[in-house]
Amino acid sequence: MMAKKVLHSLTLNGEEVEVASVAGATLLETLREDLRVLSSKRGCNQGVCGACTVLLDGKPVRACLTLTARCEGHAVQTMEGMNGDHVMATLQRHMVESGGVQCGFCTGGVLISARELLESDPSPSRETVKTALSGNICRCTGYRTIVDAVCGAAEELSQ
Amino acid sequence: MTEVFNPETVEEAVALLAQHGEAMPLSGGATLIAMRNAALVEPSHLISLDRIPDLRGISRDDGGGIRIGAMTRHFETAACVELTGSLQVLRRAAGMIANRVVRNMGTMGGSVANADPAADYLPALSCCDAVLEIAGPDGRRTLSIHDYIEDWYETALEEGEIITAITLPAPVEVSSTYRKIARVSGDYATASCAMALDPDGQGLRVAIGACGPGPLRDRAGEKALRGKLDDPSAVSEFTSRLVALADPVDDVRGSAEYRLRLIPRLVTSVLSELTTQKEMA
Amino acid sequence: MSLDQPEPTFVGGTVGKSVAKPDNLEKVQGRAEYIADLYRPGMLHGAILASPHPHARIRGYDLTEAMQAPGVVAIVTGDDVGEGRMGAFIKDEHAIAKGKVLYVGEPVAAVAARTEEEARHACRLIKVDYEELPPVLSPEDGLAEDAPILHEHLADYIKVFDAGSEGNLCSRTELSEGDVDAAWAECDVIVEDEYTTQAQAHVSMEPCGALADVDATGRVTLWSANQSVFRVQANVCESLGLPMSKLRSLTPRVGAGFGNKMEPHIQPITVALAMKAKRPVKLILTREEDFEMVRARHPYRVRMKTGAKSDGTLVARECEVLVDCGAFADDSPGVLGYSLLMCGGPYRIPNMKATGRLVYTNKLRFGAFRGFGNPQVLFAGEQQIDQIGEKLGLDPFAIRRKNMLGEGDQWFVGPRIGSNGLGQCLDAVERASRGPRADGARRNFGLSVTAHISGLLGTGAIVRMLEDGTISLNTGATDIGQGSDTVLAQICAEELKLPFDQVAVASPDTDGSPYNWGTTASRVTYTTGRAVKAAAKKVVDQAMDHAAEMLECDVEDLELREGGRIGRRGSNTDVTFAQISGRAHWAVGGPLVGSETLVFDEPTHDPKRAIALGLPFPRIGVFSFAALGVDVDVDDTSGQVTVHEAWSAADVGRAINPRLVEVQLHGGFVQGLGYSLYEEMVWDGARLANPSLMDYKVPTARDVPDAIHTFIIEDPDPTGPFGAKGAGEIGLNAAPGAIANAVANATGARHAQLPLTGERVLAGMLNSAKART
Amino acid sequence: MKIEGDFEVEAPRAEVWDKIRDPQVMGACIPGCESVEQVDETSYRAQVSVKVGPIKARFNLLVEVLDEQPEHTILSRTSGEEGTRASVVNSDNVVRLTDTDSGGTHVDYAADVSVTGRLGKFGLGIFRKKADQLAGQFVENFRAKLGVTA
Repeated sequence: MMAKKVLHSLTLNGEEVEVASVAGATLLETLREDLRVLSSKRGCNQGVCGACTVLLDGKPVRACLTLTARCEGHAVQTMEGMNGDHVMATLQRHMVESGGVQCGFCTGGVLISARELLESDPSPSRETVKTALSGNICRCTGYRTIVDAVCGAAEELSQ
Repeated sequence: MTEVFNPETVEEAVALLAQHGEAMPLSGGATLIAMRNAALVEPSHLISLDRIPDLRGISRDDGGGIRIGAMTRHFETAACVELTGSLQVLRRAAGMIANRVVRNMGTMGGSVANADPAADYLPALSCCDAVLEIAGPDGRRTLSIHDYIEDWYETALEEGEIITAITLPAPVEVSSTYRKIARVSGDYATASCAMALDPDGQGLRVAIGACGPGPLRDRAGEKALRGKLDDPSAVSEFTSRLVALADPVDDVRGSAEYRLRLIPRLVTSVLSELTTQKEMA
Repeated sequence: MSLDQPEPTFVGGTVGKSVAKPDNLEKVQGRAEYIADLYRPGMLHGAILASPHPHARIRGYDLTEAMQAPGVVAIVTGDDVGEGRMGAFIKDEHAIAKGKVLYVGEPVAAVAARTEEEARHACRLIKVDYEELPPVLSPEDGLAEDAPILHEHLADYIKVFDAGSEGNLCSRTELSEGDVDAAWAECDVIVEDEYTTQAQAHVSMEPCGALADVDATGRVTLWSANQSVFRVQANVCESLGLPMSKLRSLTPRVGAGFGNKMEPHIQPITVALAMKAKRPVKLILTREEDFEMVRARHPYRVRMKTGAKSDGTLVARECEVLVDCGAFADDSPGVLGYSLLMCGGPYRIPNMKATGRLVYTNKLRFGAFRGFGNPQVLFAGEQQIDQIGEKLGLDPFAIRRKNMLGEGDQWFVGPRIGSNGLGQCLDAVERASRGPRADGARRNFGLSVTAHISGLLGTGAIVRMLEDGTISLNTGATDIGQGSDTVLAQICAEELKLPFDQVAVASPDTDGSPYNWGTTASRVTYTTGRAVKAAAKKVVDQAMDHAAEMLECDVEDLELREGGRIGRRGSNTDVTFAQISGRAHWAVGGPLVGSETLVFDEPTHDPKRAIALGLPFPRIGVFSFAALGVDVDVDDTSGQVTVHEAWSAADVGRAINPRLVEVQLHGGFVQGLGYSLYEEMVWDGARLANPSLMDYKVPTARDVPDAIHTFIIEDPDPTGPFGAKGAGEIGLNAAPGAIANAVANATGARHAQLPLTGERVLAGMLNSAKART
Repeated sequence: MKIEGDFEVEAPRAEVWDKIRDPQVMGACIPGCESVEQVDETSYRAQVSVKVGPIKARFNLLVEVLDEQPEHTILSRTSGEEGTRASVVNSDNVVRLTDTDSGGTHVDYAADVSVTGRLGKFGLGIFRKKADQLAGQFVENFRAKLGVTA
């Protein structure tokens, strides 16, 4: 029996795409296996680690817990589509410089969570940053340099 | 492989559930999809409740009561300014679920339907004397939160029924709060405590989470404690009754013994926090 | 760069500068490719069937139904692999279970199919006929006289050291110097206790995985998440009976390791699948499989006894450890030997005895994990130092300073200490932590010190000057995210006086890289760095010879100038690397290549001083030192411990890249904090009960102190590259000791069992309150 | 996971023994048991469904008597799997019967249960509660079979 595929149309990084995925596929499966959009990572497939975080209609969600069917007609953004964004670019630069990037596997998810935080709170306190990032597990840095990077970017952007 | 349906009305959803034997209703997905990814559940069909406008939004009725649509996401509840005073406890509980990203996904209806004894909403809703609105093949009905949990993960929700809303009595201006003991930020509770003071400050309502199949609530004990909140022996007698009601599990979050030990400590500590708040206010 | 282009401007020496890792850029943009991101034409997906039994004989397989499942191309079982066995210290492991299974979760069969879902589905259709055997679930049970035997042919296995294996005893080590038994009489104070520590999961954010492809001649190309392409090559070839020349091992970006990706055992299965399917196969573990199949930090039982004179002088220590090995030896004999070597701590203790046994059990294998057996014994030892200090009225800093080893001293059993900045580490922590701290009823400070080695085994470097005078550096060391590529490039650039960005670092490739044992044991900066510096020096020397001919002078009259030029002293005349390299490539002498290989070869054991039996590392390395202070608060309601602030000072010889050293200290501390407070793998009988991130919790950003202060102490090591020593593990080691000491100071209760969960700390508080009344 | 308990019934030991050794009686008492089929004198097969919240499983079990001292002690082993759904269950069971002063029978039971595979990857707390509950239901059903009430 060949797994049944379903055609979905959604907006990915600003472009309309049509994609055939196995019925009931998660957005993570669709992105990686069907679209080869690979910045969203499978770290746990349980929604805990945060490495698969993407934006759905501008809000961060777990791609591994989101069904592709649910994204029908909605807008999905992955890191591939955010590299040109000024706020993201500032965050990225601070992450590069602060030492907030080690193995990099969690980094995309961290940045997407941070990007959304800065949208709602342009000058967050360190505690606010830690709370906003508490759904993104990093096993390398101990978080300190990541918080430094987000606060540094916020400060630069607010000037 | 799971077929997904996106009905746009409650009736359509209920009909789809009745039509497909192995179908499950899907709300935010934060728990159900995680379970499916781990092959713990393998539904043939998922009936997504995401596109049903009736299940969304928080509204106030004429009497000031609050109705929270089942598909209201945790972040919306956590940010809802209507949840003041006696309902503050629910808002606080919502803000402590998992983490910011999962709070964008998970819904109150989904959490209540899943009935995880360690999840945060049930004790808070018990403390608020919430009522569930339910729709099913036999029509609509309401059910008190106190009659909802029947056993471990077993609820009074019948096959084919979905929760459509959670209604709360109008908030009164009293202190209420939610506290949970968890291993790390965002974990399920090892034990939790939802508490609200009575308007006159003489009594309390308290529900303990994660120490039995459902929230522990001792309304008779609360009545007996009225007027004696500053009497340590009365409080201690009250917490002993809660401990006697408890039936905690031993699991990776803590032993049953630890949970029993936490119940009186949580109640005493949260009570002192609320009374201090009241005095300061 | 052609000769007429403008020459690069030199930006100053790169060693000591916090250069940002070049790989950061692709990582923040989501472009970095990890193993799961690689695809090959015609590629299949693999999945593994895990054993449901802890101990069983395999009577046979029925693959009929699975082979007919949709999408299935090949299935591999123990019948497909030969008798070859792999292992770092004891070769006790087949590529996939053969004849027997030894733990719940052990790979029994693997399927290659068109999609991962199809491969997983087919795994469920494989029928394995098992004859269940009684399991061994603890080291104590394993040593019992009538215990079931896991490895019936243990005596015949190849071992690389005198392991003393027998029955379920995988290895034993015994070290002693002085006369411990006689020394107790000299002691005025003796403390003794038995400690237990738990299994900790590595939880690298990237689960293990591999992708194998076989070419028309049968030669295999294998990409995988690893800490050493050479250990991948060795394990695959040993277990599958392939000549090493038939396997090329490569690595994409690696999503961290911490020891978990050191001894590979998913790779042989992937290769076997690809060989059978005759198509590329990618196999990526789920998080649950990564927990159940790979490895974890060893649970220890430590009995420790320490004695001192009334002035605080340490006299004797005895330490006996019992270590759960799990089903396969893996790196465990090394971990046991290393923890015994380190069990005295960085102290002068004239009478020491350390014995340990490592016992096979029917659990997943335990193995290398950042700290490598050091945190377990430090948890015991550093608490005993505090307890002795308390009894004698010496503060934690004073008793440590009084007893610490100095430069030139010999460590337990003999290795000579080179540079030693421990005193400065203690000074830094004491100075910084002395400031005003928030008060609280159950708030207090705790201290621990540690030492760790860096060195071990073979390494090499090849430095090539390209035609334009820029550099290609090839070491074979896998950068697992910690930044070794950056650090090695800095060392190379410094030696050549080139700007950092003119050194390109080649990705490890067993076809072209010099041997490197692995990114493990805090060794790359020190060991590989030495090779890089020496190889770069050879290129400089060759360039000097060219320059002497080009400038018609003696080499002695030349100097290496910044930016890749060589000139005559006292004159402006010089030649550029580009000119030299061009001449070498096309006219005279041939291209400039410098290579160096080395192995750390100072003996560990001084037979004049100590007795050592079953020492797995006859040569280890140089010593780094660290001190860690923590300020903790214990919640009255729950007993839960919060670390508010931490001061971590480490003597790393010379920080080649200070930022990267700091992040090692931060990350190590936080991983140690999780280990100290809540991370614990729990078994229900033979079954791991929490193999998921839902049930096994690691610290989030909200669970760690924002104020982790780091102090880099630089006491240059005479043998290290620019004086550098390792920094990878030392930030973790001291965490359990420091936190346990702080909790004891805050609550009045000592804890002999890790982790210090709210539950245990609350019980301790209640007991000590009871004892006081 | 260890499940232990004891109970008393007002029925003579010989009768209790016969019922315990009768697969049909056992099948009727095991909660969720859908069918029982005797294999030989000392073993039988049973199909048992278990449900914990939304998680449902159906096990094909083989119960084998390993050793018995008639009318006193029975050692048995239950093993089985979940069809193709990848969970494996094993249980070592002991049941001991003793006479009570009132002519009834005291039953001690203990089982060491292990579940691995799909259902074995999650915290054991709830499963233990469920197992205790199932044991309680079994005892209730068993009493009913003996025609006695609590």
